[in-house]
Amino acid sequence: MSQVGTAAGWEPTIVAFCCNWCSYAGADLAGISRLAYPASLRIIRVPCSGRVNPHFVLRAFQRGADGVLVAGCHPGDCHYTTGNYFTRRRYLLMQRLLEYAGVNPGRFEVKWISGSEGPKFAQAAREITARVRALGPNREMRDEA
Amino acid sequence: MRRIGVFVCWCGANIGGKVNVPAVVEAARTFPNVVYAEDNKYTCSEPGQAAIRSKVTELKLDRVVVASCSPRMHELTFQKTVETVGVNPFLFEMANIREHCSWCTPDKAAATEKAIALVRTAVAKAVMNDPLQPFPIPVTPRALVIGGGIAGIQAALDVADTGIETVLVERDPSIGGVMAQLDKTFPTLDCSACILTPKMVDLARHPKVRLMSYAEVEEVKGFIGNFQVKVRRKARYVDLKNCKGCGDCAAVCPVKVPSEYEAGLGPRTAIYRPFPQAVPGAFTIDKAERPPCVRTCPAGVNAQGYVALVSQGKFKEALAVEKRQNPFPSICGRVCNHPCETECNRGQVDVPVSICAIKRFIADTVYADGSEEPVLPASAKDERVAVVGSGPAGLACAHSLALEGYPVTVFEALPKPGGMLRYGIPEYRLPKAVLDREIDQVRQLGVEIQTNAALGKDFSLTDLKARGYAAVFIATGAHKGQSMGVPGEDATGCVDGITFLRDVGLGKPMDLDGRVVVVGGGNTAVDAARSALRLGARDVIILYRRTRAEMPANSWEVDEAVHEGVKLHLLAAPVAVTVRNGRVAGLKCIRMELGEPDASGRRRPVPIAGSEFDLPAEYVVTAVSQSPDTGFADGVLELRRGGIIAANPVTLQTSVPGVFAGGDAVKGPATVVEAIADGNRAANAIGLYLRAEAPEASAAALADQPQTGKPFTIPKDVAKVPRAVMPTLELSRRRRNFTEVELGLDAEAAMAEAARCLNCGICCECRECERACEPKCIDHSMQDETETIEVGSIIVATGFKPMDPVAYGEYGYRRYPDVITSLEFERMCGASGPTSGQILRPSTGKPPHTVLFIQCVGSRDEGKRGHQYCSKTCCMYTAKHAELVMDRVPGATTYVCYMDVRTPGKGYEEFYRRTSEEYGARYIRGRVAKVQPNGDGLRVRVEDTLAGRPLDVQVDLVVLATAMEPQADSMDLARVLKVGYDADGFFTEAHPKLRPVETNTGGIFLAGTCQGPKDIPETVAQASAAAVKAVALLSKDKLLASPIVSYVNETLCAGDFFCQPICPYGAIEEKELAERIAGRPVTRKVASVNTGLCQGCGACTVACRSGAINLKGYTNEQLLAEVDAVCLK
Amino acid sequence: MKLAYYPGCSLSSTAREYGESTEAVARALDIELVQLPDWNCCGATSAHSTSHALSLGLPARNLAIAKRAGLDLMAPCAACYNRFAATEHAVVNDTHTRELVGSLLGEEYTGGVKVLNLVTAIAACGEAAVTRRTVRPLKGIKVACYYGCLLVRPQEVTGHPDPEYPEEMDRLLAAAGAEPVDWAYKTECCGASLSLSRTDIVLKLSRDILEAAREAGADCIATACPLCQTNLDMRQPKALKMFKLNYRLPVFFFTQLLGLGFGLGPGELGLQRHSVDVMRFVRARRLA
Amino acid sequence: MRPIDLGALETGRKALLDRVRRESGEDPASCYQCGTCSAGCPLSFALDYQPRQIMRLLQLGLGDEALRSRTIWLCASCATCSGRCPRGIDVARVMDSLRIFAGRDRLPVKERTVKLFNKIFLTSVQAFGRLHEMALAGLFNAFSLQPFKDMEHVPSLVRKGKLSPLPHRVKGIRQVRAIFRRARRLEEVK
Repeated sequence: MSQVGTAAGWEPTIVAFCCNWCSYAGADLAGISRLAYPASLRIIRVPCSGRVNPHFVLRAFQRGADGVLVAGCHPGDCHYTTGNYFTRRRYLLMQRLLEYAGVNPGRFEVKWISGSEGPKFAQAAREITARVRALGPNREMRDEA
Repeated sequence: MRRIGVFVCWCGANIGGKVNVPAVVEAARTFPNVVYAEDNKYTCSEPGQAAIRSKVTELKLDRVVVASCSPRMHELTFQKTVETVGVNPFLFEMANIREHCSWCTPDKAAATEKAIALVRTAVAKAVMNDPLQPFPIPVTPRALVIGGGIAGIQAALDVADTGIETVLVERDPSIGGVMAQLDKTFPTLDCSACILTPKMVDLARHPKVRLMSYAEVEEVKGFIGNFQVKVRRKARYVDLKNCKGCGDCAAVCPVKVPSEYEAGLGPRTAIYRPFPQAVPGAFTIDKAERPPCVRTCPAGVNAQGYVALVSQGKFKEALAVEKRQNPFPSICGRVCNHPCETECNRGQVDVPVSICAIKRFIADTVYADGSEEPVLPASAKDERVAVVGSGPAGLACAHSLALEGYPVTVFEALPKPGGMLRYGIPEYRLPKAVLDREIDQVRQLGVEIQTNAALGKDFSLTDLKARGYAAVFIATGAHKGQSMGVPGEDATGCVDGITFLRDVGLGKPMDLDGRVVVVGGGNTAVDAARSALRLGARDVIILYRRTRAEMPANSWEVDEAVHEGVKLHLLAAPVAVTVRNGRVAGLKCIRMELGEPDASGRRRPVPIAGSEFDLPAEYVVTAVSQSPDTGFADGVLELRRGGIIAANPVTLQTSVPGVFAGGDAVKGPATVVEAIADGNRAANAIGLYLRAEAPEASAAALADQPQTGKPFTIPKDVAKVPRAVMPTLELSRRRRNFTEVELGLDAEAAMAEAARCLNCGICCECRECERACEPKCIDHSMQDETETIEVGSIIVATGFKPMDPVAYGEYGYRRYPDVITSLEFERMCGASGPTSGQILRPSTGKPPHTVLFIQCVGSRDEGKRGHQYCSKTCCMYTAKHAELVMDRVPGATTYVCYMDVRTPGKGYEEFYRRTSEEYGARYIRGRVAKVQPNGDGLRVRVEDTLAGRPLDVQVDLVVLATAMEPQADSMDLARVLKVGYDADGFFTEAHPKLRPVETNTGGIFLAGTCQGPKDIPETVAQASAAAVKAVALLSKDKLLASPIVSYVNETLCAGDFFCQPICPYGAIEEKELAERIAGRPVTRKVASVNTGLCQGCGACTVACRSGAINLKGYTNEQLLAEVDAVCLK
Repeated sequence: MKLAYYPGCSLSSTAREYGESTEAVARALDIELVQLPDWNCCGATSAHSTSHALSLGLPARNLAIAKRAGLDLMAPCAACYNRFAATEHAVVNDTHTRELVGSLLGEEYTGGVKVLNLVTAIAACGEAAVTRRTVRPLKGIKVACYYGCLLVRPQEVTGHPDPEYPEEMDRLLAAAGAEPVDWAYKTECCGASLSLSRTDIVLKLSRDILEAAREAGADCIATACPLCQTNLDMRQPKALKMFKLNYRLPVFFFTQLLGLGFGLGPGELGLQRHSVDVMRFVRARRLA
Repeated sequence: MRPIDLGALETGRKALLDRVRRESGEDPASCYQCGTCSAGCPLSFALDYQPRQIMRLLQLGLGDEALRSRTIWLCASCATCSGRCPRGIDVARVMDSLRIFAGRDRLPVKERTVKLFNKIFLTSVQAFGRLHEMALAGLFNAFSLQPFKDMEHVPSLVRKGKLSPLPHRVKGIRQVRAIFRRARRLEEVK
């Protein structure tokens, strides 16, 4: 398979885990509002950001993802009351774990994006892509295929 | 090997315009397990769905992937499609190549590439999908409606009419909400009460409705079909069932507070019914936390109670309230240091209420006219009690015990009873006749007082026991004057203050000719100085080592002393008494300055070296301190430092069982009211002791009651009123006699002063209502109760509150009486309202000639003071108000300052046209910048933006159309219910167009203004809609719950339960597993998921270290497969 | 309390009495004023009418000096106070401004100086302290407290709880025994810096304010701004004459009234420096 | 009145709106013309355009009229409008920006005395670091061709010790002047 966005050279692959209630809807709204963001960001739907196991993030990096975004409801607005608080707590641990594993923590981010925040979603997508693009391809953890 | 079919949708040009659909189909065919792929113009259309159905059948597909729009749009559609041809809906998967791809990716190649990746991911997940079955859950066929305004009433009636039980919880004492406060309703001008009250009555009488008024929802557990709701039923203090609503109680209630129903324009009583047509019609007592006066009084005397009664002219009732805790109101009304006044909230408005003077007024007045109602003691008891000391502590104790029926004997060392009241406080402050009168009242209860009987001299504690006293209370006071500790103190003419005052009290002849120096700064010093003046002293000086601010004496006493001519010599201390011929000739003193603060927080006086000076004097009175004379303890009673008796601070029991002690003998020199408090406490403790209650029970019974009830906030618009001035004896008439100085308030002054009370406790607990209530349904000891009710569905109808426009300082609300809110105006129009339906200017009580309405106050304001939204009803009700003005005030002119007039409703535009054209209301397009007083009225500054000219409009009344706001605690309720709310605090509906009455939480529906501003027709429509939704749910026997729940692989589960605390629903339970390991039976604990409670968030799966718990539909395996596929390049 | 004291250009010339009374009252209340070393003009309206950068740079230099001194910055002049508060607010809340200020000063200034005006500084001592210090209560003095614009607006900058009806000066003077009147012109504009350039406008606005105070029953006005005081005091005779009015209303700095209550002498408070005589007023009330 | 060709104004409209937004951080386009600013403006009696109308001119693309108005120079920066604006626009700040643009673009100024006052004021500050009030008044009178303006106040001001003949120069004058210099340079770029 060829790389995405070949014309402009290398484009990073970003995996975004979006909770079904807020951030996935926010991404829908970004689309409905026709807000452009880099195509290299792809979304995996999860019921809640609290469902995202650190294992999934590591697996994404192993499989060659250049960046990972976890997006959930705003603190206090979680559809499941408290799920995103766990996400928030895990976020810091995750950053440290990645650093320990030699992955630049700038490749990983947690964002709170509600269902009405289409522009915020697009902005988040653009920001993480730009940051990861600056960091270059993930060579730290990817399995050699 | 799976058999997957992939269907890629063009969605017309929506997808096809950006994504090369054939290329996606082509790619999909190469994915593992895909046996078929095709494209469709519109997959969601009937031909598209037919294609899926036929291919599933034809090719025996076992899984289907559709690549089209968001699953939030059509997942359900396609799940149903595949189900019709025998494929489990959970084997269906969707790739979102529209919202997440074609619509957000400008570049065609990139969009196609992304679409392929998304389809690959969906296929990868589909491979791992398992068939899942929704499982049935039972439904509790009962509905809960929260809020009893028109929305709640309508919804409850609609549900109940279908035969389903309905519980309505309303937090106010009556249902009706804001609609009950309205006069007329637009656009038909129906009388609001006429259309609402029949519905209220219907609701109360409905056999399927249970009305819980004055109750609040505290906690909600469970899930759709099965909620457990904890409701707090607030104490009403009135028995709902037996109250006939006669109103006899309110007629006697002395407390007036602003009525919520009348929007603060009129008063209500503390026991009240919000309005005559209230449902339920029973009364309610409104209690706040204990007011500061009561809280501060050492004896807990109910000051608010007697003050409130005085304000109503009920003096003998006031005296009865007073005497519940204090047998000596006439005495305390003269000599109390009244800490209650220091704490009085009125002090934050202007000056504290003169509580003490009111107290004195009550006692003096009622005693004088002899109208006091006698209090009868309880039936006589056998155990005799001895009280040693007849000061305020001893007598208060004797009084309380006598009321309980105990025979009491009081022993007094001095010739007459009263202790320090008689021998420490001079006649001009406390006439002996006043003292004797209240001591006689104690005697009349059967208390025997033996004078000239001193403990330790005339009898001993053992004697008392021998004489058959079952308990003893020692309250011998602190009668020993302390010396200054300087040379020469024993000279003639030098005496300690206690002795001096006692001699004055005993009436020993004294003629003081010359200068008297009193050393000390306490009340004894001041009393001695003022007495000396009356005994003929030429010159009286108080010598005190600190400054006036530090003098412990009551400041008003010091003021009077100075007024009478006593001189203060501050920052000086005696070094020696100058003695000439064995007689005092003066004091040698030294000047002091204030140094660092000492333990008491007062700055310590430090002598200034070399500053000695002589102060000639004929007499010296030393009033530096006093201590108890407890020689009688004699090793039997345990003493503390300074000779005070050791007693338990709660029970007052000494080291000898059955012997109690209190007052100054235990505390050291303190106040009269503290002594009375100790006497009361001792009486209680002795009663408990004699009834042989367990010590812990006694301690609990005697402990201070915790503060309960809602906090009181001082109203912002209390007018300042000067405090009553106590009339005093002319200065010229105070010489050479001990006539009482303070003359007492008259009835008019006392009642006016009492009316200054803010009623901080709201109900003053005077219990007049109790006496007035014939069916005896008032119970002041009622407590809140909680109850858990089970319901299947909840309708939230908590309504709105009008915004307080005080943030708009330029409009002067609260500062100018003629600026009112539209709800206040509405009450003014009500025929039963505070003005009986007349439109009047609050400042003058006369009708206004010109009225100006300001629209959008707090609405459409993105500054920090208001709300961005339009409140939707104000344009119409303002038009209505303008018409009402012109109907009721002939010739009146009305102005309406607006930004836009919005009339989207049936008959609304017609109504507005009529207001402006037929009635002639003058509409000015402009938002008002400022309202200011001008002459007799108000001047309003506004730009007519159509003419581009600033205008000044002189008007008599300004009405602010204030915004609708969510209830102040709406967000708290949202959290309890787990429903969403917007930035303003309105609850959010599941979909703004298609699911307007549902929330995102199953089984919970919305009705009325809690969801957003709306008028009555819209509110009622939404209420009926919510009712239908609730009925649709409750009429089912069972519900099908989502199969997306967690499950446990019991073999892997280590039983460490990390998953348990993380679950927000408490859905993870412990389960005992019996196994045989190596032939032996073993049990171990594993986690087990209660699928009724599990909502499928999956948080538990991350907490599990062994990977034993997994989420159906989103298993670790499914998600990892997606990750792998999405990363594939 | 120890504060960096920014007198500003007016307090040493046209508003000398404000400077004098400020220092006297501060001494009486145990507020230690340390004059900000080598302060420069805040730029006032002229700067923000001409150049946004200049309107930030001039105040920022003073803020940086105060930060080095480690003190809160107190400016009695309402206009100076407002410029400092606005600059501090912008520096703290906007990274772009922070960079701009850095390049203007040639040194970094990242904010962190608390900016006070004299009313809030004295209010921080507590009304009780004022009452305690009062030896000659201002009994029977009906004062209209005039705050003007710049002590209270804009709210984001000043943090004032009620810019439409401020009351802290009223409370301080009431604590000293005066009777502040309720009136609607507390924060109406006097025309400020148009004083020289469009005197006609200032005369009309001053007249409106004086009339409102008089109608509210005030027998004097208290201000906390040199510009307001000049417009109401120096321009008063002409303003009233132009509108055919012939009374005189003493216009005090609020510190002068506090000082009188504290028993300070007219000289210490600069009472002789007014255009509209105040000495007769003060003597008639036995305050000097 | 001749009708306005809105289309023809579009480019200029956007440019000025953007310039205001950049300079002030405020957006006049969000004004909904309620008139609160104008009604509350203490100077409204002296203005040729009400503040609300200035906003409207900017919205329509007639910003040039706004830049040439008296209003922008007569605004006393009292911020009464800003505090009350229901759209949260700091109107006074917009006026500041318009004044700055008018000055920078050297447009004809109807209220010349106001501009002159500002200029002399800042000249004094640039020279000494502080304002010298006597010089300000003197120079203002000289340049505004009204030499005797306010002269009646001078003797009493001198008597009362309120006017000092000599200016005070701050020690850090170089830094003050650098601020002027850098501000000018930074803003020329815009």
